[in-house]
Amino acid sequence: MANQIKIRAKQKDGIATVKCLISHIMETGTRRDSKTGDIVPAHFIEEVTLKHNGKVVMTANWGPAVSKDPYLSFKFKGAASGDSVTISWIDNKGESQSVEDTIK
Amino acid sequence: MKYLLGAACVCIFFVQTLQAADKNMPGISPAEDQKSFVEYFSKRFPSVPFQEFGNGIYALDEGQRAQWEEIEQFPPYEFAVDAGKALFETPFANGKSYGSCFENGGIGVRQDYPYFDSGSGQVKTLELAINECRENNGEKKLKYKKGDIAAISAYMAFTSRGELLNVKVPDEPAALAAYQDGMQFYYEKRGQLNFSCADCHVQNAGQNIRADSLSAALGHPTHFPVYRSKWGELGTLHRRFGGCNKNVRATPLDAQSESYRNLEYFLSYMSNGLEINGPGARK
Amino acid sequence: MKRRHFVSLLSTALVAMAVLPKLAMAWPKAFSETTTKGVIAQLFPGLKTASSDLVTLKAPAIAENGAVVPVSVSTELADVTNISILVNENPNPLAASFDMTPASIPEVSTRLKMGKTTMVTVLVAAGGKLYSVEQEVKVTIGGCGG
Amino acid sequence: MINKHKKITNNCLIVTVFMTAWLGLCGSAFAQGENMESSYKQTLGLALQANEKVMVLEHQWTTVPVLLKQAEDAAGEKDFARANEFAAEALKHAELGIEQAEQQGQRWVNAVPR
Repeated sequence: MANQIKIRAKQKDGIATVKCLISHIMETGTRRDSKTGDIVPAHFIEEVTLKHNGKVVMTANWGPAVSKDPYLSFKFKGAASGDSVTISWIDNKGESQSVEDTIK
Repeated sequence: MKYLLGAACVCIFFVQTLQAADKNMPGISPAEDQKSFVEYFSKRFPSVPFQEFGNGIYALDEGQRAQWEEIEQFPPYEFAVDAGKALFETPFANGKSYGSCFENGGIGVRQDYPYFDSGSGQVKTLELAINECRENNGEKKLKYKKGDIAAISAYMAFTSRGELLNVKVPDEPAALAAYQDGMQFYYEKRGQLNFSCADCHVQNAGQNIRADSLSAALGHPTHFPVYRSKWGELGTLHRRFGGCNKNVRATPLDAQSESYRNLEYFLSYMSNGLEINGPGARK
Repeated sequence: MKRRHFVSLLSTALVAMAVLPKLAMAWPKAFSETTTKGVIAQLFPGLKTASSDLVTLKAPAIAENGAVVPVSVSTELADVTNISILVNENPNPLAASFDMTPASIPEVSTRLKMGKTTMVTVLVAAGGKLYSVEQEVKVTIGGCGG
Repeated sequence: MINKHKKITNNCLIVTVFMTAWLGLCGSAFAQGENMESSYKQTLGLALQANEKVMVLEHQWTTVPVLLKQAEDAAGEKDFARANEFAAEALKHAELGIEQAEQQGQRWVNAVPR
């Protein structure tokens, strides 16, 4: 399945709660293929950035210990309904993705 | 003459079924079986409300429930539901789509599966119906355990959430025979470990098997297909049947084999009245 | 003017990251460390950890599957600049490290892999100091399937 | 008196058993090779037959295909004594599966909650 990001962002009293789910294999690089016995190369998200109206509010660095199809929930101040939130990630192979959504 | 022969066949079949049943029990009564089945679990777990059984082990174990609720905040099967919707709505080469094969365009119909198809004399599961739909429209069959078929099934279940499972066993010999065949499969010990499905999920539901806890049979089919953390992806009920069989060291049967379809038929009938809550997230 | 300068720097950095992901080196070395001590030394050189009642770690006592363990961290500490989560028994303990900004509310939830029964350590950097809490998560093997 | 008699009988038995075993050992040592191969083939035939039956009954144990594979591998290395052991084990597990199927065909009803 193609890599995807799903975002749910809502705000209450100016405090935004952003939940996101990223479709990513998060391969540790230590697992062996059950059929060939070869080590499956590491492939995981290294950095996730959360932006509010274009401004970075949080940067996360991840290792391969974050579960497959990673989940992240985060909160920040100064949000209003209709504001934009952007989640972007870059993985160790240099692949990246970015998705924008509006706060409800 | 043809009719006579047909009727004779049916009669013989009927008598055979009755004889088989006679040897063991007073008669086949799915309704009574279900009543005893539900009573058994409500006595075993008096504090668990009926609808909760659809949540499997999470109805019985608080610690695991908390983790499951955390995962349900944003469950990993959502990607599969989206993918399933896209597949479901994409027309076949002939211009038709899945919706044309199902009642109500395939939306909110999960609760009526599996059903007994008198015409073919077989139990039809949702996955079987999906593939028949493809074949009737000139498309290739999909593999039954995971991937596209699980995604389509997940989307169809998702549109049926909250509907009550409503599996019917018509009062005809072949349907009763299929039901009883599934029932026998459920209670028969198999594999080198000599365990039946029921040994774990009826008699020992809520107990631990090594470090793992056993869910109750009641409610098992309501939440499939499931995204299992162990699989890291979505899988169908028959994939899970195979896994359970393997666990007791019995060779799994093919997904959608007659025996597994009959098993699903029995198991689903036992859970009648529970809400469809698929797709689910499980460990 | 100052702000603008900062923004342009930031965008340059972003462009560099996009074009040359290898050069970005945004991924801290701490992820390669094999001990919690090593991680702390890399991430917060010179800081000593103090345990704190103001940091809350929510993780299951028994993980139902080590591949997906929900973990939440929140704190009432002020001026939080970083929250890091370590799974002590993993080959590389550092699992995730969240850099906060003044707009952040120090509250994160994620799901982590744990290879075996382990202590989970949370580090919170706030106001130039380092706080930590720990909790054990039991990771058992699966059912009959092992 | 009676006891003594018994003892003698026992001794006789033991001697006979030893003799037979010894003769058997010598025999197998002499006849090894072709004899072993043919008895392996015979056992394998029986195991495959029983396996077919247990598969029809849908009661095959996962151990059977593994043992059959091990038997064939050993035979491939011309180790027919080992091959025969694996085939015999496969036969046993297939037969137990058949017995399980037949027994459970009757007993399953007792497990149904009433």
